[in-house]
Amino acid sequence: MNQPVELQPDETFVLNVGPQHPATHGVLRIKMEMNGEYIVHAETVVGYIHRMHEKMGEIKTYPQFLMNLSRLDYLGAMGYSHCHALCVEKAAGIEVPKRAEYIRVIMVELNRISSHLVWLGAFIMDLGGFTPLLYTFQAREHILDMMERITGARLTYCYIRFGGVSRDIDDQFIQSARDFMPYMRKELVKYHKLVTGNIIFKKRLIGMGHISPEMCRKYGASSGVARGAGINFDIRRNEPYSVYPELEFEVPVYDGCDNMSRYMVRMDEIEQSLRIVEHALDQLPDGPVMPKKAPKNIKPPAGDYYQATETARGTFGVRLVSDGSTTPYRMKLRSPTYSNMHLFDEACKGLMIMDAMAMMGTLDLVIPEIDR
Amino acid sequence: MINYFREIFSGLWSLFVGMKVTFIEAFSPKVTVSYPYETLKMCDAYRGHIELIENENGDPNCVCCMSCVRACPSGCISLTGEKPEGGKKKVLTSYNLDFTKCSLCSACVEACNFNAIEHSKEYNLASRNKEDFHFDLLARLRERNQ
Amino acid sequence: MILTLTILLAVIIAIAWAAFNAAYLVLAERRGAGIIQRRPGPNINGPFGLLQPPLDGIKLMAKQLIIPDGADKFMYISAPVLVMCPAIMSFVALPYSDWLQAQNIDVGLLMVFAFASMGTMGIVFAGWSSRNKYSLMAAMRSVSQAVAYEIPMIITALTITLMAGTTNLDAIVAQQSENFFHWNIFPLFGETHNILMPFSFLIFFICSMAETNRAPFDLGEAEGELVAGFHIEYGSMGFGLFFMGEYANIVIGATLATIFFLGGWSCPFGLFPGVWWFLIKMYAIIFTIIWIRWTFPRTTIYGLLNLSWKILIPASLVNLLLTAGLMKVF
Amino acid sequence: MICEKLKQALKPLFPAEETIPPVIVAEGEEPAEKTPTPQREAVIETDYAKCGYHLDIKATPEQLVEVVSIIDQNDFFIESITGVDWIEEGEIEVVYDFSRYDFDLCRVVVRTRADRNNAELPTITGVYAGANWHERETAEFFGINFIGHPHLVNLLLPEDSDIHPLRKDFKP
Repeated sequence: MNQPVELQPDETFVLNVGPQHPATHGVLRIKMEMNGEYIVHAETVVGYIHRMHEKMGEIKTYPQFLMNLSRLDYLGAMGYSHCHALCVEKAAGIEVPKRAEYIRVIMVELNRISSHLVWLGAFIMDLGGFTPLLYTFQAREHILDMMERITGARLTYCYIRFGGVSRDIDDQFIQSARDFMPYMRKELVKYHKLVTGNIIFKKRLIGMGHISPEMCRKYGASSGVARGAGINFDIRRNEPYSVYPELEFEVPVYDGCDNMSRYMVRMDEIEQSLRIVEHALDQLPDGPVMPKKAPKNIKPPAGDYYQATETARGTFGVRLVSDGSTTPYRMKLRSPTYSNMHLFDEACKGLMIMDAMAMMGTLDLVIPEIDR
Repeated sequence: MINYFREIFSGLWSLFVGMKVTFIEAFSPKVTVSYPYETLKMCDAYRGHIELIENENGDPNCVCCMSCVRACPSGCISLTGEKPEGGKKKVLTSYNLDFTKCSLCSACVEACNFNAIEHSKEYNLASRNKEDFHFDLLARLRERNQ
Repeated sequence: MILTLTILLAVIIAIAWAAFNAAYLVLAERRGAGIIQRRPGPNINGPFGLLQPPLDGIKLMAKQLIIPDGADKFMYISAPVLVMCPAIMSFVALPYSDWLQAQNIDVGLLMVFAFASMGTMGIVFAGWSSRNKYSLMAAMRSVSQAVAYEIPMIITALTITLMAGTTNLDAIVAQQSENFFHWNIFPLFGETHNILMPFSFLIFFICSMAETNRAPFDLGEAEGELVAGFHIEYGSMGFGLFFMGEYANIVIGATLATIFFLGGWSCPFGLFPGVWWFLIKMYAIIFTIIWIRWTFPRTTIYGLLNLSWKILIPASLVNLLLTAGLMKVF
Repeated sequence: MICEKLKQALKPLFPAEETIPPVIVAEGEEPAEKTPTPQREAVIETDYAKCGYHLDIKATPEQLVEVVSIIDQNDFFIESITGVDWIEEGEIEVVYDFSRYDFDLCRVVVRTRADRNNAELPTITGVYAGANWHERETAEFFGINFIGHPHLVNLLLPEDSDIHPLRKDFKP
């Protein structure tokens, strides 16, 4: 069906997709050289909302820069703060109470579910189905309400502090989180009925948008892109951090290398995140959520530190070069969609524009996170 | 040949399953709030812009220690205070918040050791004019007291 | 003189009916989407939002019609008219009851299909003259889609003609004018005993959705990749006419399905035949179309063409042959 | 395990390793950035729990492509490329991060330095196609010319700007 056609370069035209385009979920531009509906060559142009977070990291003190991390990715903000906090804690040698670490993991995983729900809705909207978006937003609203009660914000949480979290969770939160589990599982069944089984949806996903494991490796792809290509790679398991070794979950891996595999990986991840939250709530220890002597001035010893975590979008890394002062010497933020998006240029060659857009949807793009 | 027909019929069936889902949803209650006509109450933890807290005399708790100014990542707080004649403590004379720069991160409230600032629960802030977001918190405090 | 006036009046009523339906179907669509998505939909202007369509119309008319630089001006302006006019013209031949019909034409069926296929030309005009790559691609898609889906649709209509022995829409309804079992969709006591007729109805239904560029076949205006498709550069009432033309086409499709398969204005139990039965059946079909739109994702262009050339056309041809054979037997 | 394998594979590239007196080895095992002595051992194993990576390779610009090729042959994926401006030493360090997809965890950091005033480095896009954007980003932020890069234009900054904001002497 979707056989790559013999492309004649002299019959091409350039189609400018973006910076404002419904399928790009933000300001992303793709210069596509097209032959009819087939893409001959694509060049992604990013940077429209570049804010130079890395420079801000150099001129702000450690606690001040903590707030910036929530602004990288507006859907999965908690995971990014978590990574940054872990990196600075490692560098400065701050002990985190066990309860705080559990709360962080619960929040990160709830945030991951909400992020995946937005992805699911937006992805199906890319394919032309509008209704699932609103269903996923209904489920997401429960998570946001829960998290708002504790963190005080719905998107940019600023919840994680060096050494712990800003506020303890209460019984009401635990109860609502427990009530959420059966609800979300029921919702997932609904999504599978409405979307996964649908013949139109299947026709558009199965076998489309091939991304091979080798290509993943060359570009450093992570998250659903790598796991959809049969690579069992999840930082939570491969390079355990926080309290993940104590929690039960599986890493979903599909080896179809196509849109369907990447879709199924993320759908299964929602389920695994529910498991993690459930398990973490069971094991939640008592105790403080901030260390007794919360550090005021953070001055990590000079050195080069690296920390990577699995955020909702993939491997997020923070490289911190410290010179022993209150501001970092260099703060590198390695964002996952940056690598995933880079791969698009090569992977979309020979695809029709419809399938290319569907493939872009499976990459789970959040543009502020590419541009930083 | 059988597979061909099976694919057609299973495809058709999947479409009917999907339609059943939306049909059931159509008879479920609404989940939205008609925003300008109904509003929601913000929870206790909600972080709006900051407001000064007053003591029992109606004066602000603030002692002008400047720790909120230092803590702010965006530099949106500016305050001045002076020592009155014969007084010991500094008295706040102005407290300005540039809300256009504020990112509602709560760093100032956490830095405050004197219980002088809190988050308001306001979320209906909109204006065509940038100056409307340069809040004079002291004036707002007096306004509330009246 | 009186005859002329009557025809004029009939034409005006037909236009008004088309415009009314188009405007309020937009509201129905938005309310329907709201109900499915568990939100109210437009409900502020007037009771149940009933004032929304006229207000939308006023807003669209008050806007400036912007013609892109370098566009073919004549084609650009004529395209929306070319979409809307044939749709309205078709209404002239459509019977809504045994007396409610603008003009009883013997070749009514042919006329409706002739005008229906002209709508595609308006889309091609719009896509070509906008001087926009997106709209051009959308226009090309629309053409291939229209070509692919007109064939099974007309073959299915041919089956009906074969059974009725006439192309007069009035007479086609008269053929099935008793209770449920005489309708073409379930012809137990009809001319033939063709058990494939429900499938033939399905083919007709799918084709009429594809012909009117409705989701899941709205390749011509796929907002996911082509932004807004062929009407990307249109604003103001130019866009409004495209919109109304689309909904008028939906009404035509639903009307034809009612006439061909659901017995027109006859009652399922043979009681009180009249225009109300017709409207009930027609709107039931329209609401199914709306329901489908808010459930499914969009197909791909090759999936769409495969569906037509590999499934629908052979199936409709088999159906035609079978009907002809059965008519010879009985 | 894979760390050892990679070290063995890299050995031919850094023959001087054995000749270095043990005093400097001990010095190199400290956080190396404080006093990055040029005599530092080229390949050192670092404390993962402290730094977050296992292997720290210091390569000269001429060795870079070869080192990266060896890393590529050992099935590493590219994680990121970044720069650090050491203004006091007049050098810009470019840091390449590599990691692995399997459970044989080994994070490798390759460091190479270029002169601040005339920063030029070979590109590794021939080895890792995914280095393209990373190198473009590093190039625009630090003003490094990656020789042989197929499309070295600004990625995140505006196309026509020629500022290098992450250099320490950058004044907006």
